[in-house]
Amino acid sequence: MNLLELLGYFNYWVFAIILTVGLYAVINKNNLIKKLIGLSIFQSAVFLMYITMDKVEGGTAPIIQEGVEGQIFSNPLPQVLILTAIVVGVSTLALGLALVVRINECYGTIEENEILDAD
Amino acid sequence: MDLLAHLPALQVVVPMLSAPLIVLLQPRGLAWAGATASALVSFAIAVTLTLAVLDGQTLEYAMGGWPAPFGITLSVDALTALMLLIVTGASAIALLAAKPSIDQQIELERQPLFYSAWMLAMSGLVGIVVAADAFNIFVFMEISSLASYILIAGGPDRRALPAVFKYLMMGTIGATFYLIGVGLIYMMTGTLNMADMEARLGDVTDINPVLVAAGFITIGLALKAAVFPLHVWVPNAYTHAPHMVTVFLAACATKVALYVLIRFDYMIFQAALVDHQMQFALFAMPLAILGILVASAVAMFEGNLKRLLASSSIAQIGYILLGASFVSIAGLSASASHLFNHALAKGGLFLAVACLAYQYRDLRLSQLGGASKRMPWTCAAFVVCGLSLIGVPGTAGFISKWLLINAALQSGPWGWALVAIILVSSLMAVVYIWRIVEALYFQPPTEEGDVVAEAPLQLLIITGLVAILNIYFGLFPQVPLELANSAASLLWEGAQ
Amino acid sequence: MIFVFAVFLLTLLVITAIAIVRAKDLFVAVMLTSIFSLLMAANFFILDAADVALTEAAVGAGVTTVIFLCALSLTDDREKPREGSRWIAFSTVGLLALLIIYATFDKPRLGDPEAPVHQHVAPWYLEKTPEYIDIPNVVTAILGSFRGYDTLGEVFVVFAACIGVLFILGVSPARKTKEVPEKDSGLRHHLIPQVVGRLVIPFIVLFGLYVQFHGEYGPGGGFQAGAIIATGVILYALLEGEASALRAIPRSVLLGMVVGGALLYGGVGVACMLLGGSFLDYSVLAADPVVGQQLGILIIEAGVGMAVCGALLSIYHAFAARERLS
Amino acid sequence: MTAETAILMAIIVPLFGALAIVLAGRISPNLREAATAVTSISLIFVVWGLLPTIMDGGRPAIEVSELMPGISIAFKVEPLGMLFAALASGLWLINSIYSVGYMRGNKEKNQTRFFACFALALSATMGVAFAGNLFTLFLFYELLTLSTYPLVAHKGDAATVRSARIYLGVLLSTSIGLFLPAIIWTYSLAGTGDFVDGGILAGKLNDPEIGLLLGLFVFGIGKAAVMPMHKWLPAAMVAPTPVSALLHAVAVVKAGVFAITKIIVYVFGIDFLFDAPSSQWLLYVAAFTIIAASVVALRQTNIKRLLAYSTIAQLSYVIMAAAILKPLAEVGASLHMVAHAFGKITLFFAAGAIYVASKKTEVQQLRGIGRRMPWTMAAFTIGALSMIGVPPTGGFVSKWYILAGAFEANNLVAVFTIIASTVLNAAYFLPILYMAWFEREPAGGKEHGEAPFLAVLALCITAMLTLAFFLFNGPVIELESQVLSGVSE
Amino acid sequence: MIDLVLDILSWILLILGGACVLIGGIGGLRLPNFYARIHAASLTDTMGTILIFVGMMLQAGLSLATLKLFAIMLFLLLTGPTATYALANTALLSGLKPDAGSASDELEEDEPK
Repeated sequence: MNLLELLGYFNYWVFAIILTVGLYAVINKNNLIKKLIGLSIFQSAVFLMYITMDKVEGGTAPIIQEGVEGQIFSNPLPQVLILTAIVVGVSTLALGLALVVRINECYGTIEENEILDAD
Repeated sequence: MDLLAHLPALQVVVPMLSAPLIVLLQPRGLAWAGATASALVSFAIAVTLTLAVLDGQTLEYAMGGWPAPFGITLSVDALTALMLLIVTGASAIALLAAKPSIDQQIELERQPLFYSAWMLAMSGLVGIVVAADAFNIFVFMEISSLASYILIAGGPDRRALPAVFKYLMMGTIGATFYLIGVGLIYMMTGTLNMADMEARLGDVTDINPVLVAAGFITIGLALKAAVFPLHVWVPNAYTHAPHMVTVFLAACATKVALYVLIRFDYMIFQAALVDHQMQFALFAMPLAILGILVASAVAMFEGNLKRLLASSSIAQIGYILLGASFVSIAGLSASASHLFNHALAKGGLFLAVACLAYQYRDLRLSQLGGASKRMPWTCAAFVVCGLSLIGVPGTAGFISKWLLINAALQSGPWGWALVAIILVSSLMAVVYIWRIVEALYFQPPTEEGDVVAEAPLQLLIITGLVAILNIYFGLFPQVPLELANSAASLLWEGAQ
Repeated sequence: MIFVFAVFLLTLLVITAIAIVRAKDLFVAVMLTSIFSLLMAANFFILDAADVALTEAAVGAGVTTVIFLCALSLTDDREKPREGSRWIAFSTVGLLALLIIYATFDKPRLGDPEAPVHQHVAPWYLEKTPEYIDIPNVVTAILGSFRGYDTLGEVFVVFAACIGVLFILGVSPARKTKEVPEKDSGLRHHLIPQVVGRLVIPFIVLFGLYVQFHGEYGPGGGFQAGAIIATGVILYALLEGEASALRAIPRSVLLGMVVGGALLYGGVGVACMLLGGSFLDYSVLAADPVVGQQLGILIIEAGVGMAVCGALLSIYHAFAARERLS
Repeated sequence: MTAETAILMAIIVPLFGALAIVLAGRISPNLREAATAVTSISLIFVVWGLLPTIMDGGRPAIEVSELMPGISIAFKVEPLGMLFAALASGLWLINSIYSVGYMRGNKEKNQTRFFACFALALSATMGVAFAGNLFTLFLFYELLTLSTYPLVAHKGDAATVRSARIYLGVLLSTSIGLFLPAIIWTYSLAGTGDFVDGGILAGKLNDPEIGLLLGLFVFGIGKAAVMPMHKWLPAAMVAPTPVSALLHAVAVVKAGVFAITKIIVYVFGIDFLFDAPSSQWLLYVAAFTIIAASVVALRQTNIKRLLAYSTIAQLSYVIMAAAILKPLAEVGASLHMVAHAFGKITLFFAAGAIYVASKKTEVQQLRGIGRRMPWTMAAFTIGALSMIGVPPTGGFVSKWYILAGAFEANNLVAVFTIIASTVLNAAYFLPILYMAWFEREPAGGKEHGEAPFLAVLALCITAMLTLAFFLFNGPVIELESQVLSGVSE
Repeated sequence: MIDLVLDILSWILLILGGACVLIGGIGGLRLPNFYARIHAASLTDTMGTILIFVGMMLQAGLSLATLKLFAIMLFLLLTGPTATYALANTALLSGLKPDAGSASDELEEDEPK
């Protein structure tokens, strides 16, 4: 297996690890902001997966220069999808943080267990 | 192109574009009027589309004129039409009734944002329903989710906030899982168009990623659809949301996710994953049965009215999944018709709850004494919808129960056991509905005494209307049944 | 060479992620998150995804961090230690990891030109873009036209986030600039940041505009531009203080930008319908379909830029205008 | 008015009656009572107007809506249903006269709800009587259960609500748990649920299952109060007496036995069932219920509960008669339906009248009450005699026919049961009569005279009917023979 | 010939720059207290920046890239010191006494406000 192939697997594994790290934070942390950070990590792992699959050996960014013949381009489609996904991610994050702020105002804490005790 | 050809796009665009406009509508009531108008328009569009597809044809619409699989296409078939009717109908009805209740629960200056969020939620759900492109579904799923977080966060007391946060967490995880699954499939097929996926998954040799993808998509959507073990966000979210929001979301939100799930499992994975029947029998059916029994049991001992109904919603989702898990035409049409009938029954119930909440601050059963005296019409409507939920003959609920039992009988050796389970759960439904009825009718009245103090007429009329619809579709269910049957046969062809 | 670098970056990525989760001080965690985003952006760049890299850098490292800090300043920035066992969580996520890694072994290897991903749809885009749309940046072509409907949806996601934050933080769009107490009057009494900031901000905005309108030719486009310009204005707010920033661009204007951007995009689509094409079919906008496409993309990118910029700024202000709860 | 519209009218009239009652109740009680009277009279006109058509062998039918292929809401009038409908509608008028007297005499609350639900229950009863297929039968059967629930729970205190819960629980769970599966089974076997002369299941089902399906039906129809599904009937006695009188002596319980008879005749088919040994158990269960219920009745001290258990026994008479599966017995069955209706409603009226006048509810309190309330007790006596089966009362006629049928089938179990139960009936009714007429009243009893006039009027009418039925039972036999002729050919 | 010289030169610059950055990093970790550390940090974003960018410009030769690199360098040279200033200033305002040689401020330095 050549270097590129190894790197391919390595990419996917890193994706898996980051995904799990993020999810772990979401599941196991009590602090709501920490949960949100974990969520954003979790999501960016998925971005990595998509972008990894768009790479073409010896390819360049899919921007067609005039008059240059026979270039290889990497796959533009996953990039488009991830552009969308990134913005979706940040939107969710903003909303979540707004909620956290309000929760902090109503409950005086942002630790989940304390909030549950409060009600 | 004539107007009819544009309808699939307009179905999404009308509510979507009305959202920003509504933000600008400041003066009192205008925002509500705008939202209602646009909801009614899109309901009309949905009806037109339904009439167009009743004869079993499928409408395709190529966004930007780019053909599938390169561009994004919308497709409307019988099942889609059914869902469109449910979503737009629920939204329109809820909005028509909403004004008094919303005025009570949300400050006037925040209302434009609220109604605009409502429009976004609706357009998101509609967008999911009509989309024929896997990634597009993700985008609109996010629109609807974000919007519904906003709607629920409008809830009166502070407990709404943690509920929304939990919903946001689980919803985002679900969406991201779905995204991973779609990514894996895209990786193996190189396409995002669902029909195209189905075609190309056939000749995928390395099955592992597809299996994992199926797992991710199923789990992700199950999270959004509140299928049994993943339902934990539902009770709080429904309980603490503004009452009209509960009407809208309980009627259609989870069902849309379930619809996508069924579509994926029947249309796309069927070709790739051999022995689908087994897969369903192993996973979906036990979950469905557990969900039905556990959630009903929880509802039997729940003290808060809205929470009780929320648990029953989880059980009803179980019914729909159960029907689908028979992997037979009969089962599918049972599911499809239950999608419709449960929306009707549960919508009506939550409308009645909204009426009650107008007079009663505290919605615990123990606090509702003498309601039948103070709000006789509301209670009558509640009883009718409750009977429909139980599945008493003559109401809409009975039709789908009957279909479901028939399907169970045909579903092989275990048929009788399934019938038994369905009947037992129906009896549980009798119990928890009757607990409410007794609370409403035979409990010593609270200090307000028994002067008639009904909810505002606007709210009341709509509630009564829905109750009547429950009976009407129990006696004349031809149209929804026709839709359900053609939808079922459609899915069935997809599965073969 | 480049691959060694990639491996290095990825390893760093993992380390950062773990560090973030372990960090008890949320401020540190947020800073690390920003670093994480930058590393991610670098990775994307190595993998030929210039646009995504730019977006991740602008949005992920820039805007996200700012919003996080705003939220932190309103809440507590220490995480309380958590008691109780974490084995459930560990086992769950471990299972998940194994599942994914199991899936990876049948995946086509990285960069394999024969992989199905590169076979079916993608080549069509690469080959048809010059013919139908004729702009160099294929990503922009797909984003704007081939999958323009997704992008429309995306704009509305941003819109939803904006009104959501406004709704939840209860800041009414109608109310005019709410008077901000003098205490957070920025860094007006710090000379050096003042001067440097004044010096830099115009260039940031200029660069933003460049990214906006150069999107057809190089990496960039509405989202990135919107984010960059937003960061410029946010910097201004930090230097001159909330109030003056709001005097410069009042809330109503920001909301107007959001609404306007969203409507502009949707309006283009409807216009296409009226002109006899299908929704978002820009070809009908001009006599020559190719010109029509380019025109359409230009307009909708502008709409996206407006919407994103306005939304991010409204969100920032919604957070910044809030009193800290003692 | 054609026969078809008449059928629909029979169901719609009480519905609108209920609405009218609710609205009128807002204005004044008298108006409400007037509405009730008008409704019941017009209902009688509608229903009895159908009688000639049926007598001439006409079988008007109408389909309202086809829900699913093969499953439709349809009505078809045949002699049994006609008989039942005529009975219920006729007695409703008398009963509403009585109710006015009773409810006012007792100053009950929620009278509007009471009369409205009563009308609803009647509408449901009409639906059951005219049902053209199993599904429609089930539909109105459930409707009847639900519309009578508020009547049972009328008083609304904790004990009442608890018994009402039993009432609803037993009836709903049996109907959903057993009746519905039986119906669905039938549909999946025969492909239809229509009531057809000679049955629809002939040849579709072989021996052991026949017994099973029959069991699902018999126990699923809890309203027939076949043991062990009888618990709800004593529980329902917490209801105001008019309810017990009309619903739990006539409409509801008769709906149960009527449904069973109809299913035996039109779904299984007499001959088909007669050839199936596995259906014999029904007879024994019925016989057991008769004896057991009578024995229990012996030991009751509360008048209404005693009457309830007697009702359980008498219902099983009808079922047993039907289960003998011989023409004469079938005639006896329907005769007994009518005879018992007249007799038992009289008894309940009397019990209610006693309660209104003297607030007495226990058997022991009846010493010498005959002097204070001669009319009431006379009627009570007639009813009791009819229960025992002494000529000249309706009860004698029906028992005669049933016995004849039993001998025809030389079914000694039935014969023995009838004789034994007659003895038992005598054993628990005669002491009451003796106490009422011949014993002295204990000193210091509170002074009271007759019950309100309307109540007394009503119970005298029904007593008269009981006597009259001894002589004028021609039409019933005529109708029944039509059923049998329809079956036998 | 000239290319070779340029190449060597640029590499030298790059390596030196790298060294500066490295030293800055080590200093940031090892130096006793906050103010000492920001000195090390400032080394990174002045000297390091200049050397590396000049090196890269030499690599790029005369082209648009060079111009861009120059712009970026300018930008960094503006922002870096400013950031350092702001940091120090905030530390001072938040009551952190510049007291060389003591590691006393470790605690507060963990949480910059």
